[in-house]
Amino acid sequence: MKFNSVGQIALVVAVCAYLLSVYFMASPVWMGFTINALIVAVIAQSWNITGGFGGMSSFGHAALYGTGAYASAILQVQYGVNPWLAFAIGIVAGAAMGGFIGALAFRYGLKGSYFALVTLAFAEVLRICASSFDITGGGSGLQLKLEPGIANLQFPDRTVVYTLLLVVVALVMLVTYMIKKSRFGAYLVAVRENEDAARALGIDTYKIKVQAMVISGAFGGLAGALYLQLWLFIDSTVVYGSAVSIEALIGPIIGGAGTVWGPLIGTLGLHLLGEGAKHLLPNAPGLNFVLYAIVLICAVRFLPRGLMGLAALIGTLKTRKDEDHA
Amino acid sequence: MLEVRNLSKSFGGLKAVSDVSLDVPEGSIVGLLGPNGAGKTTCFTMIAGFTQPDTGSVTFRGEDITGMPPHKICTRGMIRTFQIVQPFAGLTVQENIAVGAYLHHHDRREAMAIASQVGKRLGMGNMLDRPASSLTIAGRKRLELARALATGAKLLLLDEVMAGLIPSEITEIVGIIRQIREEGHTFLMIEHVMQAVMSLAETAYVLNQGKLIAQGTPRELVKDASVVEAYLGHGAAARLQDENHA
Amino acid sequence: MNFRIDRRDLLKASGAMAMTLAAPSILRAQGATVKVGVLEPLTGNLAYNGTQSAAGAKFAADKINAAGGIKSMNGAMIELVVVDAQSRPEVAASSVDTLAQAGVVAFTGATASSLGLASSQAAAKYDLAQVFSIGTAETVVERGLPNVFRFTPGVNKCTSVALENLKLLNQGAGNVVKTAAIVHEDGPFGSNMAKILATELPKQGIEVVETISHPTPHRDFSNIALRVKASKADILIPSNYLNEYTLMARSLRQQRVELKAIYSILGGAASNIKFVRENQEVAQYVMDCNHWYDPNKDESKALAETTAAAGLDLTYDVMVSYATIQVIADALERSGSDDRKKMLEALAASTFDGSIMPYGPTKFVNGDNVNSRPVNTQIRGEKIEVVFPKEFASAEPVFPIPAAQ
Amino acid sequence: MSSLILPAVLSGLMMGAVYALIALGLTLIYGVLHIINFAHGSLLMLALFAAYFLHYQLGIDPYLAIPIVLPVFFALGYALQRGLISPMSSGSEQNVLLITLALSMIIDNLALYFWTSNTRTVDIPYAYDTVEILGAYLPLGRVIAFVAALAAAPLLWLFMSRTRIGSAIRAVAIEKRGAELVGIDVNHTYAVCFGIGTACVALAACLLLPTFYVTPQVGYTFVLVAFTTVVLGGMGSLLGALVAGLLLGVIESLCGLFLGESLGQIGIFLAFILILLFKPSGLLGKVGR
Repeated sequence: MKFNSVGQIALVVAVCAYLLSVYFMASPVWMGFTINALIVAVIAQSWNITGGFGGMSSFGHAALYGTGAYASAILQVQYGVNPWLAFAIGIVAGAAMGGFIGALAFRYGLKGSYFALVTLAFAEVLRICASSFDITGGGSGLQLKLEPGIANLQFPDRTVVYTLLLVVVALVMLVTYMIKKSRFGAYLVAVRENEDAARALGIDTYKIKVQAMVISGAFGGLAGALYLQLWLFIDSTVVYGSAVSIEALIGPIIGGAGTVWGPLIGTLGLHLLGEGAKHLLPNAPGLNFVLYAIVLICAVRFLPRGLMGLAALIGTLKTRKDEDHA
Repeated sequence: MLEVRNLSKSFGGLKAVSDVSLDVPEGSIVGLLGPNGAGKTTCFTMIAGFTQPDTGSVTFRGEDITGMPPHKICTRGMIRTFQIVQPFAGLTVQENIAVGAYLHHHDRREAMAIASQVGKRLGMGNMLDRPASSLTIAGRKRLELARALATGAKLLLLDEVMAGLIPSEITEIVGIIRQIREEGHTFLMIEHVMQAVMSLAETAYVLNQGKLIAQGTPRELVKDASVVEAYLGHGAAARLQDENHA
Repeated sequence: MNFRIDRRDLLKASGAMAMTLAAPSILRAQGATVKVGVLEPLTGNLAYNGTQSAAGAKFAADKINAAGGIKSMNGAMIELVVVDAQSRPEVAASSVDTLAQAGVVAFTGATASSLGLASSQAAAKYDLAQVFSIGTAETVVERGLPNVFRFTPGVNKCTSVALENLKLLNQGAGNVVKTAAIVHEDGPFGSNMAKILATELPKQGIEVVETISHPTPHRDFSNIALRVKASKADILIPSNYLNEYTLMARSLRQQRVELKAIYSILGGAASNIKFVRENQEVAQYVMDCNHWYDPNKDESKALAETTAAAGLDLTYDVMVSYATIQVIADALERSGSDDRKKMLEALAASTFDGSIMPYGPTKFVNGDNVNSRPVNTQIRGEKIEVVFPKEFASAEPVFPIPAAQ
Repeated sequence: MSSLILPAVLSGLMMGAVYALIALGLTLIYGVLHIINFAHGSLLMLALFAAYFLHYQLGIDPYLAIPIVLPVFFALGYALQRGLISPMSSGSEQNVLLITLALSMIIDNLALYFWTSNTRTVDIPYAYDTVEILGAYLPLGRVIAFVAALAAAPLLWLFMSRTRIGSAIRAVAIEKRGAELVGIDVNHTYAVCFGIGTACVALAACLLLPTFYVTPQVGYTFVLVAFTTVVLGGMGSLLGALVAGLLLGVIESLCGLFLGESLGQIGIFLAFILILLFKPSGLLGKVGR
């Protein structure tokens, strides 16, 4: 992977060092909250594909996350399907939901805030449906049987869980990197920057956008299915709630949208911030969120291109002496 | 190579383009002239598939492409550029050109190789790694050309490629267009800058208020009274005539 | 301002925090304190119940400490470690890590079943006991986890006791109630309850003429009131949270729905004194089958005073949470140790009957306290009175609602 | 069931009026500043608390509190836009989203911290009064809100089209740079607009309080419906928001009646998705996409 600056390399090294240090800290708290952060990093990367690379900001990524989780849970609980298979189908279901939403929304040329709001509405419709029908467990949600074992995709040892999640996050980032360096990735950025110019250059922008939603959906479904396997319980608010959609977009924007590392860095940073706020204000539930929000506002103000963007300014590797002022 | 027949388009009650027909023979440079708001760009958007014409047909290399979406038209070898050039800001110059090259070369390495080759041909060899957003207007215009060429298109529809450039830059880009034509490309260009068209185009069409009012060689056109009036207003031709005599 | 520096500072601060979290183990060795966790949703949509519960736990710990702490541990003081589950299961689960790291011997929680399910599963890995204050879903005790101790009744027991009591009340009144309408929130409790009622009520000769579920939050109860009115039901059996109950009660009144009784099951409002105060007129004679303390015990009366002195409303959350700390304290007395495994054993063997709840001696079977039971309360004037069962009653039930009203 | 249709339509209209009132401010802010204000629900909550405390501490009736609460919230909105949202967002749409999100987090959690999550209602003498219309009993408070909504939307529209500041706001909405060139203080105008939007939500709060309750989470109860109303009515269209609010109220009420109350809200969101797909400009919107 190629970085533009010393700062970015330092940032990535710091993140990797942190992730490794979790093994040696022997602190269940750090491990626990990093595990949560890693699952969020997957849905964040899902958002990054469409929102970061493709410039289609969604407020409803919970629709993808929840669909992955529910598909997998319904198959396991209601039909006794093998957890591994159900997990895989959860990913496919997320992809299908992404494709469906994308196909509908882009067919009618929805962009910008309209796209954002329509995705939000889709997530809400799904949330209401999930809390209304028997197959989804209605308001009770769905509970997987606690049956630890590789065969059931349930791992009691958290070090194993953590390692597997690291692998999953690495794979998701690898796929993202490959997308970025592919024809598809270039087309996606072209669509983001100037859709008309992209169409003129022979790009079927509708197809590209729907494909991006499918990939994003697969990542989102993966994140949801991971959540299910880890906590064995889902209900409509937990996986289709707007909190998921917000977490999905806030990490990439803070970390650096449209970069491979941004979502992971942003998500980890925000989780550290949340955890730090909780410890700094231990006896004032609610105030920790206030602190979190204030730092968030400052980050938005002073990091226009996210942490990766800030890091890029530090020790730029390639000198741009012949830069024009355009 | 390109035959446009009886193209019409109205927006609301306003006839933007009415009954326009034109031909672009292979290997030629054809100009499409006219004052602001004459309907030139609307013509382009219809020819390139960005908007549907109300009536009329567009035939490219013998195939009817009327109403075909732009990306399919591009695959067949015709491409348009935009008057307001906007490079893909998140990408380098080379990657920008590669977006064009990807059309027929799915592999990144191949596409990048072609991009670099095209870039060098257009004199952008030393800026390939620079972010596209750092280019000057002239650089962006070149980039727009390079991106279009990289798709392998044979017919290029250029929308005001000279607008906003200083004379020395215009001379440069005129040279580049000539060079590209020598390599076997065909051009249909919208121009406002008469001087440029004069030195490039073999034939030109003049649009005014959505209608074709004249066609011919540039030299013939500047003498055409209706053209002059379209550009400079009613009675201008007569006044010019007088001045020339005086 | 530079975010990177902020983040480093935070890391440093958090690292320091982790160290202070580890530090209490030294204190513990001196036998000065024993830590007990309180895992409740203090923020998010369950914040009200969670905050009330946390207050109840605090009152209990204060009381025990004031009385000399845990005697078998040389008078060790109970130190509560309160963590916020943020009304989110995954946060509830990871908060258990915080509790474990802080060195708690057991914890109480977590208001909603979804939170409790997640937290007890996470706690199982630490052999850490969770004494459920509220966790009505039956799945809580159906997973065979050895660290689950549900002190209070679940949905099945609450509903069946409510049905039994209703039967007695109705018989006493000459079976005036023949038809019922059920209005419930569409969450786990309401849905389960409605299912049980639909099969059991007809056995008592009460026909269910209308069943309406609604989401939480719900903004307008006009339609629901109209449907209840159109169904001509004698009795309304609601189960929903305080906010929705408030709106519903008003709509019933506005639409002039006449009922012989309102008999709620784990209703959020009918046992909430604040609701009674603010909605005097519509609250009268509403009955609720809910978690409630034995009002005649001295300790209960003391709790009522303490709660009022703290400026809080005495809700069932305060009571059950208070009681669960009592249960844990009793187990600590018997185990005489802050060892988690010994705690599990002590809780499993608990026969504690000194809590403020109107329960028999505690007996956990598969983690469920078989001797827990809900009681019936009724709103009378500005007070909530216990009317059923007789041995704990502070007032006679009024059923049906007097016509003069 | 059929005898319930008319009352259901009427109570839907009453509820819809509340949606419309809340959406008015949101659509105004969207129409001019082109930002989606995620803190709108929190501001509603804040205004509900303001009206509640005026009643609780000083015994001021929520309706009489309007002349107090409105100016205060106008000032608050003005200050928020001028002092926080505008300088902190550097003009990027994504940033505004995050800022308003963070702002709602701050407001909600401060409210939770200071006022706790207790459910509060106002005890007013007319709480159970109803108005009988076509045989249906409609809560007095809702009828008042309905009438107020019918009056507020056209009044606001008149204000926007007839007054100097209204024209300035519209000018800025249509052509920011042009407005700047003719000497309009864009930042000031934006802040005024945000202030008016916030005052609108305060009005909605005063009219809602007598028939509702207030908790720190109450904003979420309305915020999604308010977004839906804005889009349905056409982003930026005041009269559209009114029509859409009423329509949504009726849709929700009838869906609730026929599909069950749990699925009633689905009607809202399906209407939302359908309108976005087939007429993205909304019922009365002028600008596409």
